Amino acid sequence: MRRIVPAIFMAAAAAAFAQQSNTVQEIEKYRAALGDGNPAELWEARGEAIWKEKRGPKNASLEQCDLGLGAGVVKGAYTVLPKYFKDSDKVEDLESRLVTCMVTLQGFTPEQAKKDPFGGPGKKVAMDALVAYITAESRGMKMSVAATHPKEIEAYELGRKMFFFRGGPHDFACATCHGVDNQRIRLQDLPNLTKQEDARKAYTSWPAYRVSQGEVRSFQWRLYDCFRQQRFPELEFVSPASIALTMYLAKNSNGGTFNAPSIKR
Amino acid sequence: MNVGRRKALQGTGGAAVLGLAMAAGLFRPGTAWAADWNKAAFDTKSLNDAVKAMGGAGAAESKDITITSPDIAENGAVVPFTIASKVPNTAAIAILVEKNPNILAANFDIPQGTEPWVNTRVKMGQTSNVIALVKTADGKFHYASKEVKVTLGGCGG
Amino acid sequence: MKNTKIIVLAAAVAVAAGCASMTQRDDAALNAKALELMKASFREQGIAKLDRLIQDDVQRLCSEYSGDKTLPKDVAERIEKAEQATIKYPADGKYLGDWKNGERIAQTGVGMQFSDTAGAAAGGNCYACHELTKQELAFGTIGPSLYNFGKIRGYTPDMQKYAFGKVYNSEAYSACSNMPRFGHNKILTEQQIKDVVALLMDPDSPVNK
Amino acid sequence: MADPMKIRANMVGDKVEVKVLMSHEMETGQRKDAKGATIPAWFIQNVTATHNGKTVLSAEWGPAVAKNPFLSFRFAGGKPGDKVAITWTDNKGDKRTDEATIAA
Repeated sequence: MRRIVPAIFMAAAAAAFAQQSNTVQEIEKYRAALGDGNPAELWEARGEAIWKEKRGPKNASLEQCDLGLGAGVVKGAYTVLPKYFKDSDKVEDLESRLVTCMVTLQGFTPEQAKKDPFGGPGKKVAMDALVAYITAESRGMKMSVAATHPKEIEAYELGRKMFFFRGGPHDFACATCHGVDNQRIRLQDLPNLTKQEDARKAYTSWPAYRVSQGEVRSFQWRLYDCFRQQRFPELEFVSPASIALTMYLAKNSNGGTFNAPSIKR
Repeated sequence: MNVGRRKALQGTGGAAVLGLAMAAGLFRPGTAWAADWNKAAFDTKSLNDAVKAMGGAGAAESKDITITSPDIAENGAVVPFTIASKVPNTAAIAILVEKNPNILAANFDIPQGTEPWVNTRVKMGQTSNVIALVKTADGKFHYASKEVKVTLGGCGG
Repeated sequence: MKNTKIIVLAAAVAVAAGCASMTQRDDAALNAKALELMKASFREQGIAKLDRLIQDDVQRLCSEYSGDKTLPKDVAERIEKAEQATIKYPADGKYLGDWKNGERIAQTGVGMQFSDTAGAAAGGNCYACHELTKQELAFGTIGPSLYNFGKIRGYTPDMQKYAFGKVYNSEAYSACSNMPRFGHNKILTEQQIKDVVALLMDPDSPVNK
Repeated sequence: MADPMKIRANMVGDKVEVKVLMSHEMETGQRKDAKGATIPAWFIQNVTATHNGKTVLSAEWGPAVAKNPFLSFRFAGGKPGDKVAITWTDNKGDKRTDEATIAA
């Protein structure tokens, strides 16, 4: 059965081609029209204010937070994350590092710092605004995740295993949708995240303003919602697995030019 | 945009009744509301009723109005439109979405010295004709329309 | 800048070398560690409990033979045989339901996510991966086009039965297929699968127009 | 209080092109929350743009304008260094005004 099928589908695919290429062109036009005037800028502005605002029991700002390039360096910091941090003895991504700084610098409890990871209708949170501001400060710079420390290498390897892990009632793995070239889900192109070129394009386009939700979504949210749609249980915010998978994807994007926050469907 | 949302957008029983009451002249447009917000016009369901609520008699199709937008929107929550008018003495430009619960999305008054050109983004509940309506300084209405398809996206969940 | 590049390159080499020299035992240990990590990082939410992280044979084997590793023929045959035995064909011998319901099922992607309510009817989300009709432009390409499915293959009882089985348990026909096992994993009911089969096989369905 | 707008004003030929992003829910009044209760309408109704005290654009919006609205328009008579002010008012009476300087 499997063997005779392709020839038949080829014919159908050829007939569909003319109409399809037109659809793809129009979707491109749609994306281009939104590119000019990205509401993520509203988050970036709010995030910068929160970064500098004295908050928490210690009434301190986050301005002395070490995001990987030294205390207080925001410019380019996102391009080296995730990264091993000596002070916390952990591999941390941006969101995890912000939680660490909210605890050490501002005196929040870890629970308080992690309480509102994602915004929603009528609910503005500090985290995604901070993420928008900090990532925007890496725009135009090249991804350069080191992954040399043994814990970084281990995180990468574990992240790779997670990427191919099939589970849940639908048998989905990340690789189900993101392990093959040139495929689409509905009209959205699916990057093959095991390949450098696609991984670069995809990773460097997050965070993004999602027009379907009217929110800026961080990379932690991207993974959280992918696993929801994979029918897995809930991925915990800044959990070790989320950081390992981010390490795998971020490192695969090395050399790509960071270009976010972007705007997406 | 899923089926549930489409249904939600259609569930406008109350507003429809109010619209009828208004069409029957039971409410005077703009009374109990902000003086400069034309509630009557925003409650209408058709181009004709919208034109009436904006003080006109009818609208004529015009080739001097251009609607620039993608033919297919990746998501109905945000659909970008640029409307440009070459109709002499354009005084206002409105954007109407035929199949939305209420047809009028936005109206822009264009004073002298401002280009008859606007670029904004509207919501579309489903695939629909979109109408650009132009009012001239002497109170006449002209329009152009185009269909925009709204697609479903992503994992669909 | 130059320094960074050298470090990155060195890391890539180290990781690549690590993979090459990795023994099977190391790989199994890494799998176990990854599972531990996941169990510690996911929490049950709504209808999605942690048992969803426990893999059956198909999931385990297909995870193992992915990425750079190709699926050996004997493993594929083993999977297909075992999964074939799970298919429960309709007791009434009828495979065709209502194609209009089938179209709705094909359009809907809800069901079994932690944000869904228990017992709510799930969709098949066929359009996410397949072209089916000319009316729906927003279709995916993860799976092959199914346009004119019945028209091309003939509206035979055998083909109806094949379509039912394929939707019920795709792994029975193509080991490590990306397609969910809709019947086997109780995503769709028997009636829903019949409706989807009708969408593919009913001569009146837009799929065959 | 509502977040500030993001306003850009640039010379394009002899005209000023203004681009504005506003932070607003633009709730339609047609959506339901998780419990099935209707979420009340909440949207910007009026937008006014002025240059040197003169209105260069005024708009009436319904709830069909997209969330976090974007608006762009062009007017004559402005020059670099001039100020453009934008004000919006929503159906709850909330109001916000922001200003930008026209860039060359």
